[in-house]
Amino acid sequence: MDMRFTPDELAFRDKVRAFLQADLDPDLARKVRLHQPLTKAEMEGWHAKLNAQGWLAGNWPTKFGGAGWTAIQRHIFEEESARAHAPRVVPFGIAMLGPVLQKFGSKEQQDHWLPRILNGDDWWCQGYSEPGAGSDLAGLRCRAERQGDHYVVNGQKTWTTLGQHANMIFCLVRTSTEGKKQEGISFLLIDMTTPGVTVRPIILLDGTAEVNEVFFDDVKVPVENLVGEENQGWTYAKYLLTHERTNIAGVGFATAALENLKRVAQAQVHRGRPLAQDPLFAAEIALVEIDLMAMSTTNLRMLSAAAQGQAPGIESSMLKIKGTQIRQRLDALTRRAYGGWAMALPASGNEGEPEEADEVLSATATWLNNRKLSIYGGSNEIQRSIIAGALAKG
Amino acid sequence: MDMRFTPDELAFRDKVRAFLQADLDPDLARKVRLHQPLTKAEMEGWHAKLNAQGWLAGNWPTKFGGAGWTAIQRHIFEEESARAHAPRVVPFGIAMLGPVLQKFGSKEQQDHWLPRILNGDDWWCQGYSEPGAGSDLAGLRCRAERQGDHYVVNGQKTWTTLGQHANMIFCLVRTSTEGKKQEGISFLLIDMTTPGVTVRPIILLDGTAEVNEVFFDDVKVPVENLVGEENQGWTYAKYLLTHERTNIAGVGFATAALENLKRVAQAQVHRGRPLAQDPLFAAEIALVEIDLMAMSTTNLRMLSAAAQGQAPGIESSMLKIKGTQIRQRLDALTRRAYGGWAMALPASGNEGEPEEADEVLSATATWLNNRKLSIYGGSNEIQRSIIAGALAKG
Amino acid sequence: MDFQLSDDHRMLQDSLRGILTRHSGDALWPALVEAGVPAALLTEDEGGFDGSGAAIALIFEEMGRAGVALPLTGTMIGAAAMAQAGRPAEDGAIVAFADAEPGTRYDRGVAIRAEGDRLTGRKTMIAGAEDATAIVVTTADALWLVQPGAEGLSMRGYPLIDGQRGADLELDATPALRLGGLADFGVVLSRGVLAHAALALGTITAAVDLTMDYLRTRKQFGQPLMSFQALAHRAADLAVEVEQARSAVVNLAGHLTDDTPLRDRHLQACKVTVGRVARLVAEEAIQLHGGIGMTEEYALAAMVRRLLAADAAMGDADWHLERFALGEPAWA
Amino acid sequence: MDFQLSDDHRMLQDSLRGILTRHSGDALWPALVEAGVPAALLTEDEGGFDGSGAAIALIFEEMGRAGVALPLTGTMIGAAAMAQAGRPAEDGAIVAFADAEPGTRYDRGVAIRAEGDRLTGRKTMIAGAEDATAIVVTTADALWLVQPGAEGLSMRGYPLIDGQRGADLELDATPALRLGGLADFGVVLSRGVLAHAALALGTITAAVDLTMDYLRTRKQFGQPLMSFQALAHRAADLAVEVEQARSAVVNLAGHLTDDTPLRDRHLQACKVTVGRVARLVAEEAIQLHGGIGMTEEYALAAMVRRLLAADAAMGDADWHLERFALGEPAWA
Repeated sequence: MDMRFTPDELAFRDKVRAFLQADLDPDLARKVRLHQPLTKAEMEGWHAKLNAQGWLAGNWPTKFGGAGWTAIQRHIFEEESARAHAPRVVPFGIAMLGPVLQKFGSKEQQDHWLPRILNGDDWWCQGYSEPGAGSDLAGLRCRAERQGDHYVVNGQKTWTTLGQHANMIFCLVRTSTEGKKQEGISFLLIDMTTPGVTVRPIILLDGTAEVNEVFFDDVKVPVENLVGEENQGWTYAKYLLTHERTNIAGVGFATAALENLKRVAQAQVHRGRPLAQDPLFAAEIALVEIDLMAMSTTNLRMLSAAAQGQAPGIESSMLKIKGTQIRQRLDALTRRAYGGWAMALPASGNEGEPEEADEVLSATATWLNNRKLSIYGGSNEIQRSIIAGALAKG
Repeated sequence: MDMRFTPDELAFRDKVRAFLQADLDPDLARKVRLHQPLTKAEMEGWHAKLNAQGWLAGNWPTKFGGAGWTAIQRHIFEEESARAHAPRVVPFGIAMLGPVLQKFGSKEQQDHWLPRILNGDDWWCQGYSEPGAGSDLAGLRCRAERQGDHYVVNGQKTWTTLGQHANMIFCLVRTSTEGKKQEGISFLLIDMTTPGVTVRPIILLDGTAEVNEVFFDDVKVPVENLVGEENQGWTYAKYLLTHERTNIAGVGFATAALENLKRVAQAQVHRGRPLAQDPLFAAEIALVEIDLMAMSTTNLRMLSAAAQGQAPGIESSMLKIKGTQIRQRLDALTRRAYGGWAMALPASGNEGEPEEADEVLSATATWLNNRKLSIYGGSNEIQRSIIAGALAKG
Repeated sequence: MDFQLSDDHRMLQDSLRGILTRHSGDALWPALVEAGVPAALLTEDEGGFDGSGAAIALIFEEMGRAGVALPLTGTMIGAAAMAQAGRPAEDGAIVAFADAEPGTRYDRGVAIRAEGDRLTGRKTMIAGAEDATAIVVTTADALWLVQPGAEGLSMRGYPLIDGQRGADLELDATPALRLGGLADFGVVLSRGVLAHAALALGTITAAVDLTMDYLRTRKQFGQPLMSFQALAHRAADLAVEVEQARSAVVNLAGHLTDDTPLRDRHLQACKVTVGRVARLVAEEAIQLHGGIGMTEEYALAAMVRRLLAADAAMGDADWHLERFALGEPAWA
Repeated sequence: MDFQLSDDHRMLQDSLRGILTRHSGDALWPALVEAGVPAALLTEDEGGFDGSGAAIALIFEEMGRAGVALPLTGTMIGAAAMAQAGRPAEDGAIVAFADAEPGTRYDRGVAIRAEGDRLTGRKTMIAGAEDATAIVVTTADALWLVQPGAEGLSMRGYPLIDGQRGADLELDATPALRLGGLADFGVVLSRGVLAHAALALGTITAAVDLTMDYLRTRKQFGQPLMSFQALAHRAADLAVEVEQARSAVVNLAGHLTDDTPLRDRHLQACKVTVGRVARLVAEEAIQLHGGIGMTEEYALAAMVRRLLAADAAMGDADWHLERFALGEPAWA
């Protein structure tokens, strides 16, 4: 047993740190730290910098233009990026679609779409969830009918994150209603500029517009945009969900949030001293910090086991639950550290925001926005059911 | 709205206090405070004192020899008794069987059994649970076959509290296997001195022997010991369970436990001061005290609504959950207040007990023993399901 | 012991529910004033006709349930404090209560100080300040009256999370009238706490009702959500906690005019219980709803923000827990 | 980064499991001594051959899983402390570690004090004291060596909740040898904490395995308990927490010889995490079992008591949380 990084891993970490130090704009980092929505240009700019470095797709094999990193390297990159408040790599093309195309796509699809993802030619979004389906993903009803050399798509997707910036969407659509509900699903790539596609933003309770509804009204999609085989989409979807779950613990994000919380607790005054010295508040911080210390190692243990070739099981579900619990507790403590001072939202800033608005008010906005963590990507209830299912088998 | 007791209620409280002051032996109260098992004679002695006062059966109408108290009076009596560390009235005859006989028993049964309960001629115990049935009470299998002027009982009961002292047991037995499982149950009174009855103690994890298994092997029970009608026992059982749930919140017990906890925290040393002054431990005590302050009023609100004739609904389930949570938290805090000093049990006392054994060691024993609170009398999971069932109806 | 509403209070509740059903937006405040609701918040001595804990609890619970966003709490505290100090506000006036400060959770006197009869410093998140005809300001140990147009006073308004308009105040040697010491206004300030707690209780009730309704009607995997036992048991736990919050409000209402420390202990216990239940309900209501619970257009969003605001008003659960645990008074 | 067992440690684990399967009761201790297990707990300098965090964690986790009740922790701490002080214990000796005191949770020096080279006062709940050939005693700031037959020393034995024999010590100007200051023995004492934490982890694992087995096989209302979603989700939460406890033990094992404050922080975090998970498992394992989980004849009873003991050994979760939060060292 050895808790230390290898010399190679340490050298890699230093390289990542040097890159972040040199290439990450402090103003951009500040926006990330305060959970302010980034513009499309800011996200694209960061992707371009990473791509120039060959680091945009850490999870892709080198033959597809990826960095081909080990799980530990990806972990180091993600943790360092989060701690430096670098923008998160938008996951839809890189982390989700890429692996699916690499595994199940045709040679033509790979040659066409993968370079465009790296170059930023396309902005992808995800068409999985539907209104009324909730956690029952396979119950989807958006349908695609084959008509000659194209499919005609009708229906609706929802919770489409950053769909307002996207020109392409990968969708799960129903191509058959026979058999089990999982068996009639196909995986389609749809150009969002096609007539009949409508995007409507959903405003969230923190005032941001990061998710959308996407409507399809007789949208024609060429058959060559079908990935893999018709009615086999559920297999690809599950594969994608597995890949979505790297970095599911969010150790880096939690570490950054903990540092921010400590900074706030140091600055806030309580009984004439820093709040950080209040025994009760200090104990609350300590409890979540201690939980994070353990989860960070749980995460590394699981990455290490995966690197040794052990089959992944319920680990990602465990990390999802614990990781989101920790982040939500950190968000709650930061909000509580500001107390009565954090009773407005950044969205109100355009009409006479209070002093220090962006620092203080990000606390409540972040708390509100991050309630999503335990809902999306398979709610924590779904994750518990997955774990329990494995436990039931013994 | 008025939070105060009426003058009549205050006078009643004073009378109860005066009685407890005069008639409760301090040594007995100390045993109760430390959760030490009482002897049969101690319990019978306390019953006799209450009976002499006419207070043994607060819940019985006066025409049956009860005190005929209001819900508020019963609450006052129970709270004052608990705070004075008086023994609890053994519930099986008074709180459980009595109301069933009064409602469903024949005139002969009432005339015969009720006075004997008050006088202490019989010690009753309860034959409800069976091994393998758990929370599924209606799934019971202990069967009674009618043979002429008697039933022949075969089967087993378990978790029979204080059954080792009892000469009589009231049992739910299966008299029919037709129809729904609830429909073939009868309510029988069985003399435990009948041949074929065997009692085996179950030692609990705190070392005490307060519950038992009771075995029936061709036990002959006269038909006149059937309460109500054959196969209607489930109705009587449910009625009994409702009555068992008065004082279900256990406010008095919790108040006594809180006072004990504060005493311990005041005596224990931490950083050269009383542990009670440690901010973290003080906050833990405060949290449960605050919860108790609210529950005490929840309890009174529900008693008051019942007194106004509002039909009882899910209130007793709510009080069961919150009441046991509070008591178990208090037990845990008391154990934690003693810390490394509470690592032995009173049961070990007979061979060289550590100093102050009965004070200190009762903490861990009480914690262990009171884990039962959230299991018996309908586990907290069953209570949640009852509440959820009501919520589902809206 | 009696937890029933009196006949007067039942009539008040009925009339209030009627007003809240019929009026909204800008029309609501005049309707409430016309119906005499502000007067029910003040004692006869203060120029009202009730001011009992029961009346305050009843009125603000209804406001919370209906989602009303009006500076009624500040007006009640401010008007009562002014009346107690012999300077009653005019009928129907809006009074702002400037309590929160930047740089601290809920401590007073961190960002503001008094020198003689002038105040210098900052106050923040003050509901109704822009419309107020008088502002009551807290410092470390006193209450002060400041006129909106006073010298050295500047104001910047913005929306608060509870749906009201708020403002930051900047005071630069602003003339102020000292109404008295904080502790002298213990009962008045405690009524303010009760108002916020009852407001929270109403919001809690509304959010839990909405959630239960959703669990009953929304289906997943072909079954109503309430038929999933893990969710059903969490719903049951919520129901238990709602009763605790209600009892905590009853306790403070019932002990509002008792002497300290009894009143203070019930006040702190009330804020702790209601604040913690409010947080729990905010989190669980969103989680049990799933994605829809995150959206602005669904009614829960505004309730969740009001729950956060109600916990925070005049000291949150953390702040009052510490004081309760240390045996400290509420107003000192 | 590597979390796998080394080949040596895998062999040690195999041999240990063999011994624990074949031997029990009085035969176990000699078998462990013969297999050299105590030596694996000490470094070469201390007369052993390993003493690494990994070895200690491995050995005590197995002991915990098997439910072994032997004074191995005290012997390890005592022997290592004596070796460090240049007074090695003989091979196979039992050393008692007298740490807990009456009248306090875990503070040291409350009930005992040193005057010159004599100790006066009390220690309590000392595992193995009756059989020990040497006793290592803590005071407020130091470690002392006391001989079992020393002047002024009296002892009264009784069973502990973890299944061992314990004793109270009464010292009346009892001669003692000062081994050194507490902080000088930071690594040795931290190994003791690691041992208790690993013991807890083994017990946690055993209790959770037993519970999962019960949920899978026991039926109620005709269905396995695990098919009731509310129970299944709680089982899932337990599984998550068990991984956290394991990671906390790994963290302390991996940082055992690091400098303070890094070692101390991992020590405190380990005690907090493992202690809290131990409590949760004790409560949930009983509750998920129902009545059978309360009975002495079922295997869970002994596990639950060992979980309480493991949390309490050398400071429980509460005690270490406070020190972590205040940034205090582990040994001072």
